[in-house]
Amino acid sequence: MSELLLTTFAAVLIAAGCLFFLAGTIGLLRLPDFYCRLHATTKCDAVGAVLILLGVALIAGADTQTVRIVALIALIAISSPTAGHALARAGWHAGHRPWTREENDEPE
Amino acid sequence: MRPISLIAGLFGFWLVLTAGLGPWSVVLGLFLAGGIGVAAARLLADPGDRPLSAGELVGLTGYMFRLVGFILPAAWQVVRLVMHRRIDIDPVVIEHRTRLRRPFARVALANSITLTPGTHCVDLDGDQLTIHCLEPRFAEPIFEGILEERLARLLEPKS
Amino acid sequence: MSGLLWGAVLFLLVNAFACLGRAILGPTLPDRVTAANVIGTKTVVVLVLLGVALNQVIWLDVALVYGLLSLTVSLVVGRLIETGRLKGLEEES
Amino acid sequence: MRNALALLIVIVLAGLMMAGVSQLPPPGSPDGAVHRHVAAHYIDGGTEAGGAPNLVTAVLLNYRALDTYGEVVVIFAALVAVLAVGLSGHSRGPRRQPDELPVSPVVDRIIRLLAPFIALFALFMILEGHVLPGGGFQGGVVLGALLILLSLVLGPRRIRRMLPTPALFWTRAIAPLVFALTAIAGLALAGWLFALPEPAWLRELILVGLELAIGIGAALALVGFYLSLEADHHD
Repeated sequence: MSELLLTTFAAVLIAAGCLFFLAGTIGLLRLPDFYCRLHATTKCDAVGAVLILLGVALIAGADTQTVRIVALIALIAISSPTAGHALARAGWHAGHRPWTREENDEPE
Repeated sequence: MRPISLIAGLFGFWLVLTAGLGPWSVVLGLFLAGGIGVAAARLLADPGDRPLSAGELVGLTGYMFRLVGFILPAAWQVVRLVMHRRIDIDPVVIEHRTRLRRPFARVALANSITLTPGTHCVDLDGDQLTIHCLEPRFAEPIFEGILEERLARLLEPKS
Repeated sequence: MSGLLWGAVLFLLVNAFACLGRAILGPTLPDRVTAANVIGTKTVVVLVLLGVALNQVIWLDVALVYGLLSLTVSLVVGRLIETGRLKGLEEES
Repeated sequence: MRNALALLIVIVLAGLMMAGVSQLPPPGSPDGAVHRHVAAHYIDGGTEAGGAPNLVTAVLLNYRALDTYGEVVVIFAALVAVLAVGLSGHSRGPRRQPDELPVSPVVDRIIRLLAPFIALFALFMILEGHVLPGGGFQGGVVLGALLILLSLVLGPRRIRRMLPTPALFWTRAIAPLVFALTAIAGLALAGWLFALPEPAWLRELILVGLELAIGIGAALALVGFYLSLEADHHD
């Protein structure tokens, strides 16, 4: 019984992670400029990846696999905002001007 | 990190990686962790900052868990935003002067801002943060300084 | 249960190909690198899912390697763009 | 015109490859020739004859050592080619002042925090690579990535000083050199290329040496690519 409960919970986590990844993808394709796209991808990737990895760790159970998954979660939690910041700063110093509503009344 | 806690952390990581590979790899791990720890202390020490202690690292981990309360709404907000037929945003770039003095605390603040709803840290120069906001109202929590308060308590004890 | 893992793998692969669209459209180099970074994260997750579904611990090590490389690429290309060694804003012909 | 020609060549080559692939027995089918003869032999005697506790490593570094040698040479040749192109660009490129813009403090501090763990992970992949399948190359790539990240924090100049040019010149070639030495030593001592000597611990030591050579070679190839790109307009 508790096995079933665990699997269901893992399935919910993985499905939620997939939803966030999908939002990140749509955001990457639809949002008007580079900075806005980074908003979508950084948050959704971090949350989506961590949720899916947690779900997978539940399925794998206590194992050498699980500790590696925990290491990966730590890596993603640290690296995702750092990479997002590095790219935003690169665009900023290369002179990329942010999209604003006044200049472009029609989004997309 | 301080050399002692760094070496301990590295050795723990080694044990995790090699789980079940025999006694020689434990000896090798001790040797490597010690070597890397000493080299990192000489080569990678932050010139303008004292190294993080083990207690501060534990505190930061706890801080990240509490940050989930901000990150999940942030991701959910993106989900709702991109599913709309017409994307309704009004991006602005704001400047914010942080009162945190420790470089690592500022870095932690920058990364927290990147993960909280509607804000993304573009630049950090001294105490000056440049932040891209999807809408002006998302900047308010940053000016209120909840995250700064928590980080100051963790990393800058009044002594 | 393994059907769940395979379904997630398929879903993420479709997503990754959609992200490839942004890498192709650009219009600027930072956009393309962002797309590459997102695809990298998805690849890491796919490797973990496959590693658990096929019971291959080594794939998780590969996922760690891939995650580290993906981070390195973002940081290094970001640095090359911001110091002007790679031209970030020119629309390529 | 040239693009059309290139496209045509690619299509023809891809067609040939697909035709070849379609002739292969379905993967995993138990009655393919590979599975009936070769694989059975590897699995029976591979660990013992190969000298490596892991079967994949035994195949990679022993049965197929010549293939692996070829791959190592290809990577080395790619490095030489890039260095040649990069150096010619270097002499023509406009000289620029050293960076006015410091690296982002966020990137800097995060790399300082992660670097020791990345270093340990790279060494784990290289040194335990003969126990786990195929570690040397991945470990070397991680080591190279680590050196590149460190050059962001410490500046490329310090990384160059850590890897002085004459030493770098020879260690870049370490993987092909060590492989060639092993091959020739096997030929001289036992009569065929890549023969491994008798006591098991010596075999294992040689395999670790090969993994180390692959790892260091891969790391330096990666760093060489980056430093030549980095040096393009500058210094």
